[in-house]
Amino acid sequence: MTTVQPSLAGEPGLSELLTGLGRDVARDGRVLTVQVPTAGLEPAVRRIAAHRGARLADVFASDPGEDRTPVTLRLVWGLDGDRGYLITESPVDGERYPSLSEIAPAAFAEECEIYEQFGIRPASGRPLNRVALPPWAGPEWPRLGRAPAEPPEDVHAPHHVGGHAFEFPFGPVRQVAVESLYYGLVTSGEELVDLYLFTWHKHRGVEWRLRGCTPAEALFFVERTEGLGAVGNAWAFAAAVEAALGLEPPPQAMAARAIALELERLYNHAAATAALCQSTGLVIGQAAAEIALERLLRVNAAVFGHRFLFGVVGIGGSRRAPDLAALRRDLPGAYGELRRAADALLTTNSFLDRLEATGVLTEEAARRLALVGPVARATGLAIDTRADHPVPPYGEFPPDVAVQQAGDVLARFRVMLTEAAESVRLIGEIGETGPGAGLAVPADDAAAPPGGTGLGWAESSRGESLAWVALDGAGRITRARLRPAAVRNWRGFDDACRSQNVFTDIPIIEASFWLTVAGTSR
Amino acid sequence: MPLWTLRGLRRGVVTTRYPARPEPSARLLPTPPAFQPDVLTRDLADRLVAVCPSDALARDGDALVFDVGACTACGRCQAEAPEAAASSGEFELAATARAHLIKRIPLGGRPA
Amino acid sequence: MTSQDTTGLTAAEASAELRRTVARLFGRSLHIRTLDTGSCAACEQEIRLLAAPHYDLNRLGFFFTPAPRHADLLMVTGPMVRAFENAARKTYEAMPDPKIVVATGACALGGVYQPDPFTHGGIGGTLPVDVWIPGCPPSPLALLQGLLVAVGRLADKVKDLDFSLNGTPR
Amino acid sequence: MSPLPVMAGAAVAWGVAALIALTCGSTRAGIRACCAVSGLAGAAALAGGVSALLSGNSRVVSAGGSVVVGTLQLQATSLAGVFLALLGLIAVATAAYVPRYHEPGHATGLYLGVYNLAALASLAVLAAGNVVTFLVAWETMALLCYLLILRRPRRREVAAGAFWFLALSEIGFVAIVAAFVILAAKTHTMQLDLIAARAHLVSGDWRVAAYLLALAGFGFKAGLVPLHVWLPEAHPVAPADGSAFLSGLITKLGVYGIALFGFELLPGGPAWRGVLTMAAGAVTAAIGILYALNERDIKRFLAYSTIENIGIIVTAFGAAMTFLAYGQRLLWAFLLLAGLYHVANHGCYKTLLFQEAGVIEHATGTRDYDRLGGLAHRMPRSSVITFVGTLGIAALPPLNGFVSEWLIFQGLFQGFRTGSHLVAILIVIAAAILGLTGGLAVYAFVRGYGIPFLGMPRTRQAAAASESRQPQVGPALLAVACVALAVGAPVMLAGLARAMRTVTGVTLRPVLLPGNLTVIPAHTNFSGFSPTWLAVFLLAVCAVPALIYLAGRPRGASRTEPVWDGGIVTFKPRMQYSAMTFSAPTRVMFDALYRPSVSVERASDEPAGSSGPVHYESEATPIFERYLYRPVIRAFEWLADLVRPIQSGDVNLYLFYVFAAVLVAYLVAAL
Repeated sequence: MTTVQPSLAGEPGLSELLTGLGRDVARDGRVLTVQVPTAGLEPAVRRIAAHRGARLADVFASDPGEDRTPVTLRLVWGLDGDRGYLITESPVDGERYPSLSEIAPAAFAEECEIYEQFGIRPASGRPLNRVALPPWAGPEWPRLGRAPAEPPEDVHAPHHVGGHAFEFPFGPVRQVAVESLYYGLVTSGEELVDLYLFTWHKHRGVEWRLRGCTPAEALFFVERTEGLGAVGNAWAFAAAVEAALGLEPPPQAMAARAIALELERLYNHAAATAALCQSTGLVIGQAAAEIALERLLRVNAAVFGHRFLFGVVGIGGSRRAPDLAALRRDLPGAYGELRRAADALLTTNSFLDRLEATGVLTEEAARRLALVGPVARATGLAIDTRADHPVPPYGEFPPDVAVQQAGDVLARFRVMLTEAAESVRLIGEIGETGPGAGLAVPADDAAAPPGGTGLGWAESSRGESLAWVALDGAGRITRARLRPAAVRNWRGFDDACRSQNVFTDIPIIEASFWLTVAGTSR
Repeated sequence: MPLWTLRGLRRGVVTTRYPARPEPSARLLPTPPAFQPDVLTRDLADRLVAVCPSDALARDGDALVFDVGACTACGRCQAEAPEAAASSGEFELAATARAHLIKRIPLGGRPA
Repeated sequence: MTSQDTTGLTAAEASAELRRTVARLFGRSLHIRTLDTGSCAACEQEIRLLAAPHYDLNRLGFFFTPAPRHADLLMVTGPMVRAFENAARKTYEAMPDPKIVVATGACALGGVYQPDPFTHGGIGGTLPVDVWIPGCPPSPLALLQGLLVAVGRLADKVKDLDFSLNGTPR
Repeated sequence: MSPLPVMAGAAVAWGVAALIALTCGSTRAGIRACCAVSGLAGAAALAGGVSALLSGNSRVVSAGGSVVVGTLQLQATSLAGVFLALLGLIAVATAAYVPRYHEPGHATGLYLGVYNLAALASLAVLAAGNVVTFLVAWETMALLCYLLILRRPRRREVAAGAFWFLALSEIGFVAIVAAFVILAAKTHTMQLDLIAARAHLVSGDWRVAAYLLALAGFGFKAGLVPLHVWLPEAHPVAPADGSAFLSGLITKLGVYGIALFGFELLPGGPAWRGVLTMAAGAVTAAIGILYALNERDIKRFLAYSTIENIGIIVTAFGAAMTFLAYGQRLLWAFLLLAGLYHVANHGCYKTLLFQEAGVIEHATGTRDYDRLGGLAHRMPRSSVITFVGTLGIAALPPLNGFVSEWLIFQGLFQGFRTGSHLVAILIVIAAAILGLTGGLAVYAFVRGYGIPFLGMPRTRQAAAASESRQPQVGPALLAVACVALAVGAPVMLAGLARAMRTVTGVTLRPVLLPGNLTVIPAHTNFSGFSPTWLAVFLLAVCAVPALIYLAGRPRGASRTEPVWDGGIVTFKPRMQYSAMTFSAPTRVMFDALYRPSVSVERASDEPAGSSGPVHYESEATPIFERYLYRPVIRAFEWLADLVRPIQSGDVNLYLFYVFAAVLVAYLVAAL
């Protein structure tokens, strides 16, 4: 990406961080890549975690293919203070690597995932969760890498409920028209003692499936990984491919993407509002929010030709041009519906009482778990990749980041409403810059053979969506890593539910997080 | 709550009259393509088959086999050959047998 | 595994027969259970909107029910993830006869995912489908039409379409 | 047939049974023989009790005598008749229960000997016509019960439980002695019937003092809060039939003592005496059931439920006394009657439930509710029998518990007849507390039956439970008795009312039972119902839907599918309601009483979202032990330390003590 504001690593803190980390630092635009030997991984992680504004955005592994070693462990850090990303690469030989979650708890879910997919596990030897594979998944089960050597029951955390509590099973087939997900609600009969999730029911092996695809083919699956986050995830993926191929999308295409992204944010927040009303039994409020939602979806259809904005993002730009006339004609009315519903809701005490002090997350917890998006912002954590890691057109149209302090459901709701208003403003301004379709023309192959790796990001309606790809010489994907925001925020859901809540709060909390299972079990 | 009832009443009726009357918003929906047999040649058909990401298209001899069920109306084929494919505008696609969704479009085009 | 297997009808006749039965038995009140076998959540969103004011499926005599025991119709989305197959069968078995299965969306019809170690690439192999609703995702209107077809109140229109622009340019 | 000879026969039989047990209790045949004889004795006691009820108070018979305890005097009163009959019934059921429950052996022989002697002692208590006889019999009974509890003395908790029983029993004994001494001193006689006759000689204050002492003393045995702490300690450690005997009869002897003082020896008295008794009863009932709700151990649960029922009975008695103070003799007699009927009912189903608890413990090896489950499939007979007992003790129609509690409520609801607003309100409050108790009791026994018998087995032992070779006859007998006491209630009440005339001098018969099997609470203009017809009606109500279903069942093909579980992989036992979670709402609602201390251990705190074993404990604080008994015990230890120095063991020092004592005595005399 060529949109480098000067001065990444200009900050004093960062430069000595890098010198501390060691020799070979590669830089690609705003992304720094550091080679860290496995032996040095633990101190390096401590050093980075201590750095101001550093946030463990993702952890993933890849192997050279055909289950060969060494497996390469990559940690992606968002240096939100320094407007950049930092990737550490460590080759892991053997079965064990230094336990990351001891230092950065946010890494835990990925440690579990990496164990399932590549058979290597943290040295701490603490029990791991089952993430993507069903209980009966044997070594023959398809994986990104080698199957674990140890039998899973030696490694996975057993679920025993002891004493004066029992497990209330909920799912995977839950209410009507919601995704399949299993909750184990451990309850003492009144209050909620503990909660754990099984999401493997929906694991479709998308990353496994993307290997060997061309980026264009892959994009089709990426959009359908999380339908309610199609634009955000597709943008992140496309950006990663563009970084790998050194493509530069034309500005009007980026503007079109941005409009699609903000439209996606709008309808998601409307949908979340409707879900909140449903979970609090406010039927008419739900109807009002759903009217807004339906009208916003029709705006999408009118502007980009698809209710969920599939097919807008293309590798190297945008495949659809927004119908600006339709946008200016329909959006104000549709957003007006949402605004009216929201104003009415914010004056309904019976509604607000259910939201206040429900599902509280502290800023400390949000930081510890490296949460993103409205969930993090509702705890007072002002992180937003549109502002922290701007790509065009956000460079010249910076959003102002909505932040609340309370960290409860109400705070999340307020954040969403503020963001919705902000999105409408951005759409208006970006709409003036003449957005349109257009794909970057690849540089001539002789000069730059297709291949290499790249990191891409976008602020989806649920928060930072990350993608990382490695392309081989033929321009086919050897490893693609998708990290939608849902992956991060579901683990915050556990904590929020445990904080002094009763059964009936859980639907409310789930609605306020407005996550998808599809996003996390991809 | 009575206040909300009032709000609801004030909002008025938005419900569609479908199926009794046609629904205007239907024209906004993405719909599967319909093909122009006259311009479809074998290699054009093969190009279309190649761009289709959901394997909805296949060529069987001198016919383009179109699986409406598999089509996601992504519009790639229309982008590839606007002269040969255009939105059908059909959204009422429910079928009582999978076979009803498999269409054979004869390739009537003369190779250029 | 349909309730008609024994009568020796072909699948198509069987489902037609079934829809006549349903039209007779359930008249204008049909209860719907949805099942997500690995969708991308867009189909779920559209199904939720069926109950929203714009579409309001209750006016047509359709109702959502969370309990398969009370359901007459199963709306299945997603490509039938293998890990979920057991739960899907359980849900189907939990429904009383006669019952209709509606495959909803391109995934369920085998459009997006091909059969592979993770998914069956469509639900046809696992559940006896009576009605197929294409679309990615199918819009609420398409879903309404599908439901009405399922209970025999609208004709299977797509059967007679040829998707060729011959003569009749649209 | 005059009761005393029959009772004498029973006594002899029990003696013989004890002998058989002590000599050849180590063989199965010996145990069988012992139980046969003991059963005969029980039958005889039952007959004696019934005849005592029918023939009214017999005259006092003096049998032999000695310088030490004076003459041994016996009497069969109709008040004791109720308890006698109960003793007989329980003894018969126990005799049928023991042979399959106990393994032959030396210890068993000893135990059975002690048990039979305890039965004999209880008989003596009930037949005592004289203060000394009563006290001696009472103390003997207490000591024998102590040994009864000590069936397995090796275990620490057994010794502790038995000690709790003995200690409180002895404290109570002191109070009882004092009460009797007052009466004997004031009426110049030891003979109970004479004391009753000369009760007017006892002046008001002494009356009250004697009664209060008796209430406290017998309250220890009956298990009135806060004198109840021995029950939950002693019952779990005794063998099942032993705890059944303790709960079914021994606590009732305490009730008998209270009734003896309150109705036979010292009828009448200030209203507040009755109100106090009533209050004690109501508090006992409520606290008993609230503690029962949070027990995981079946026997501790049943013990607390006993406390609750004792509370109900005592409430009835207290209300009766209150009514008498306001001249409402009809209600006085009626509530006494209702209370006694509840004594009989509770004796039946509580014995049944304890015996079934023993069956469960033998079949599964545990008494912990949260380690049981699904027994209805494995132990159908036991589950049916227990169900009858549960319906009874939960006071659900049409069973006997409902009848007696209905009578008590109807009596309390007529508090307005006292004419005093304050008292009327107090009585209604007591009724309200009993109402709460009743509701909680249903809750508690839904839990007490549902958790072990329904659902899935929570442990392998529970899954492998089998009721073959488990005792069935005894509990079954008691179940029949429960049904009889329910359906035959009008008849029983008629007989009881007639018998109680000898105590109260009030004729209830025509009002209580105007024929056609209807029971009317003392005043015709208030209310009335017929237990018999209610039972018939309820059976019909249950039958009709069944018939309709059978008639209208669709003839078409039908499938049977497992319960809808949301599509989870497998249902696990940990996914069902457990005993403690079922009662969690009460812990939240009444946390002021429980002071629950919660501890949670889970893997999920750090690192984020890590799932794993979760352990949640919520322990209720044992308030009475901690804040009432512990200080007392401490005080005694402190006193003991104080007086230790004078025990030096030096002869000269003791000689000096003697000299000093003589000197003091001399001086005192001289002054």
